[in-house]
Amino acid sequence: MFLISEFRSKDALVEAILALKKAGLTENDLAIFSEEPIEFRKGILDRPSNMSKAAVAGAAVMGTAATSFVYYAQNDYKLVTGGMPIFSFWATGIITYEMTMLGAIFATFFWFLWESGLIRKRDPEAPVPMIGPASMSLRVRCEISRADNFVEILRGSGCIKTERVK
Amino acid sequence: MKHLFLLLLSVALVVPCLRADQPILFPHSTHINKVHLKCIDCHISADTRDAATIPGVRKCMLCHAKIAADKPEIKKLAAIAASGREIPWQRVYGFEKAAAVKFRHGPHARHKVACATCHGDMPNAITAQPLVKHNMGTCISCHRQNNASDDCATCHY
Amino acid sequence: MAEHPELLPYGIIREDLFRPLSRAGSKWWFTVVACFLLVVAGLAAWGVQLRDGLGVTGLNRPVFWGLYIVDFVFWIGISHAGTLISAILRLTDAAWRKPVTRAAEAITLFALMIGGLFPIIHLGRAWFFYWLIPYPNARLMWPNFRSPLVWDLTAIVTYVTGSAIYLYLPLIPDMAQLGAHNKPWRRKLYKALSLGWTGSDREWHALEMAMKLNAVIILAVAISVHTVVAWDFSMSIAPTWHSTIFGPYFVVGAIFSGIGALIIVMATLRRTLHLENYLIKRHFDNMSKLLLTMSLLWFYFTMSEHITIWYGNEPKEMGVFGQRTRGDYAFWFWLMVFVNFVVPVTLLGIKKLRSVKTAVIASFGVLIGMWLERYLIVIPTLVTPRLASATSVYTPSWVELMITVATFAAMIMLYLLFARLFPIIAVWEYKPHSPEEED
Amino acid sequence: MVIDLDRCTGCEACVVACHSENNIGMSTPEEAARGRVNHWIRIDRYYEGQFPDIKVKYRPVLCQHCDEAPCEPVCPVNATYHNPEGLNVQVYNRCVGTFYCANNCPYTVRSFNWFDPKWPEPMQLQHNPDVSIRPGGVMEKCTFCIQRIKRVEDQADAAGRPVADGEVQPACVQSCPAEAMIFGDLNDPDSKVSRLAGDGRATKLMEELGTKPKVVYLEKAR
Repeated sequence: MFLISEFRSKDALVEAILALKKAGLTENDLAIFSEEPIEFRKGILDRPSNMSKAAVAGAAVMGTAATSFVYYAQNDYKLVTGGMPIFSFWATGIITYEMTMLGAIFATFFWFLWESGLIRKRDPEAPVPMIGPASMSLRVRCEISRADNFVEILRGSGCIKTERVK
Repeated sequence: MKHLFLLLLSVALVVPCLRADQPILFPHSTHINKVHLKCIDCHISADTRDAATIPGVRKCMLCHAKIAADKPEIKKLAAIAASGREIPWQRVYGFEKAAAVKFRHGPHARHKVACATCHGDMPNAITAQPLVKHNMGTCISCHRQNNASDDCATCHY
Repeated sequence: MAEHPELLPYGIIREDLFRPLSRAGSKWWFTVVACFLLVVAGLAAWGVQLRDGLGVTGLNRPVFWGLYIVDFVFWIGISHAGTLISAILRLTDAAWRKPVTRAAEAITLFALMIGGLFPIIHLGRAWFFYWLIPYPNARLMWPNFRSPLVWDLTAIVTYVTGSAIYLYLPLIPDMAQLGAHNKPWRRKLYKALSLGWTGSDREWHALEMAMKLNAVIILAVAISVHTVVAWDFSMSIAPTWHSTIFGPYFVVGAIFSGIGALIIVMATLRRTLHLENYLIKRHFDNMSKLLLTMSLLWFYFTMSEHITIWYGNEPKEMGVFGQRTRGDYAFWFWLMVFVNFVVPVTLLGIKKLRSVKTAVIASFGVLIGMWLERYLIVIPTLVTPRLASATSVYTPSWVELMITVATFAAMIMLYLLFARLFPIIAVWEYKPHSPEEED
Repeated sequence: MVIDLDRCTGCEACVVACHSENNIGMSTPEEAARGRVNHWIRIDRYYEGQFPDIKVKYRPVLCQHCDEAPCEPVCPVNATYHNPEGLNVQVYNRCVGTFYCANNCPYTVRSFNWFDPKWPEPMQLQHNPDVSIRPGGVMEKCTFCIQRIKRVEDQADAAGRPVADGEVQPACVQSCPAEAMIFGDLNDPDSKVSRLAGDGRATKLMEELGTKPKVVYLEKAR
């Protein structure tokens, strides 16, 4: 079951998150909805991201693929060049570079779609609260038996209203 | 139904391309299998010169003045011969002008490339038709397999 | 709302910035239609060229590259307005960037789309342009990866892809908000483009991370793109093209003209969309300072490029140098120096003269000057080949001029359409200014 | 190829021969005035002194078939490249017309088909069937009459003998009344061109660019 509570101040929201975590909820059970990004200090609601690693991996894959493709393609047609080399890393360096960057761009974009949950919904059934300008909604996933307890905590930390959604 | 229609459409589009409409129903099979003519008996310069050449109507009449002269196709042939013109054969193989290909039969024959490699099973073909689809890939892969030059200027100039 | 007064401005901001999406005045329609007609005329001119051959241009032997290449370099240069500037501002976290970035990124995308067309327009057999792309084929042929033109292709493809994503990412939250638009087709469009954005913190986190990473990558790509465009010239052995300085010289020129374009666009948006509260004088002041810096840098590069040629006194290079400074192209050369250096330095360097109006005047000058710069790089070299017997002259034909004009019209048209379809200022980014953000 | 400049009279017979051998399109006077002439070989004139005490030097300039040709690496589609015989080849059907090769040619010997080629009425009847007619939008240049080279090689192959020195004659060489041009195999040290290329008068055009041109000019040092 889910609890959705609306906040108007960031301090209250921080308090609620800390209290909920103390009560045994993990960061995966919590989601905040807002019309603009909310920044927290470290340790409140961390969302570790692998995006930079993904970007580097994508860059490495695409760069290597492009370079080896260029290498094999050029050696395949055995161009006669007079005196110049058929394949030189320097001359194809720019292709390697651009493709590396393209790999990084694609990896970042797809990792963004993946990590943000836009193409991979974590809880497809979970309710999405309506949010107005500058309001922040906290969605809590919990067992029914403990819901009352969490509603107490949320009220105590200064939310405006809380509803329960199955 | 839709699939059938598409099938028919594709057949209708492809068949005319494969089967050139020749003015005379010339059966390669009869000439090769029954009469035991060789390719170069008619396409006389296929082994030496650039073009294989198509025999003139007078060459046909060398035999057909007597042989099978009563058949309808041969009568057509005789009529053309009598008119003093050549048979308007439809060309079945050729290169696009833009491809700038200079193909020579001579070197291919000299290096023992069988006629059937490019022209297919003509001994059993009814009329003159393109049995093998040619594109640059056909040429290039054969050239590479046989260690022939794959330099562009071998054919394009 | 009333009990949260600090939130009120945000509502108004939203109103203000979303308003242009719903209302189109007759002026807007007039401009779009006029530009559209010019684009159609340009396409017709291109059609004539495709039908008759490149002979309809003013090109000849040895002037094989003409207006199309000039336009190509110019538009790729303009494209540096956006992504590069917005990436720098994003990475340095300059708070004043917020109303500027999207306007700039949109310039990038459209300028690239237009600029990327020119190499194709310029081809003798444009319908075979895809032969430059490596794809498996029966001919067992690949493009020549040693050619700077293939590098160019990869660079521009990367840059277009990156810029499109870079423009698109921060648009997603705005489009999610616009999902409640009153026109059904727009509702569908925004909903589809917002990819089901809900505004969860996971999404925000991922978005900010992606933006940061993309800014770094796009910065590296943008610099490389114009370097590669410069290498189209400097990898050849034509006199004065074969120059080591061309890479950075072109990048500086590109940013220079890009800022010019951005200032003009900002001033126009401010005027037509009534964004006086958003694009304030400080923005123009900062952009003017940037333009001034780039003007000085540009002058430094131009000077070091030419003084080395002059001092080296190599006959072939001196031929081109003479054409530029004393010969047929002298007027244009000195005009270029005037509008690229003298005008911006006077108008923007003297604090009293610096205003929105002078910034716009200087920017127009810079655009003209930078176009001339590319013209003066491409043409004088080609009219003075190494063998004097091949010398020729070049006058652009109506086809080339028409296509050039049409691309400017296309830029205006695309931009107007974009400004009507999407908020030109990132609404979610434009939080109310809190005091510590002021600088 | 060796060109003896001391024998060249500037008669332009080579230019005419080249035009008719290679099906080069003809331009109108108006087009020519705009620099739209197609020549695979041209005669450059150099004047020394003041009229009337004037000396004219001629230099036929054609594709130098450079070993390290600047035009080759820049073509994005490999339409120009070195073939195994050492010719600098232009593949017309592959060319997309980026002009990069022409810009990068220090000798300005590449010419472009600005339109589909045209010939005044009866002239199209003298087309050489061994040479393809290039469509508009395609770059072209001297091929050293590759069709003649191929023909001779084919004949030699059929007869089972090597190609003899001097057996291949490009149209310009054949037509030169002063016998100023000699064509042959530079790889063969005994060929006539190799001997002449070792002559004390031998120079190469713009050799300092590192293009390693294969056309040798013989010229008395002045």
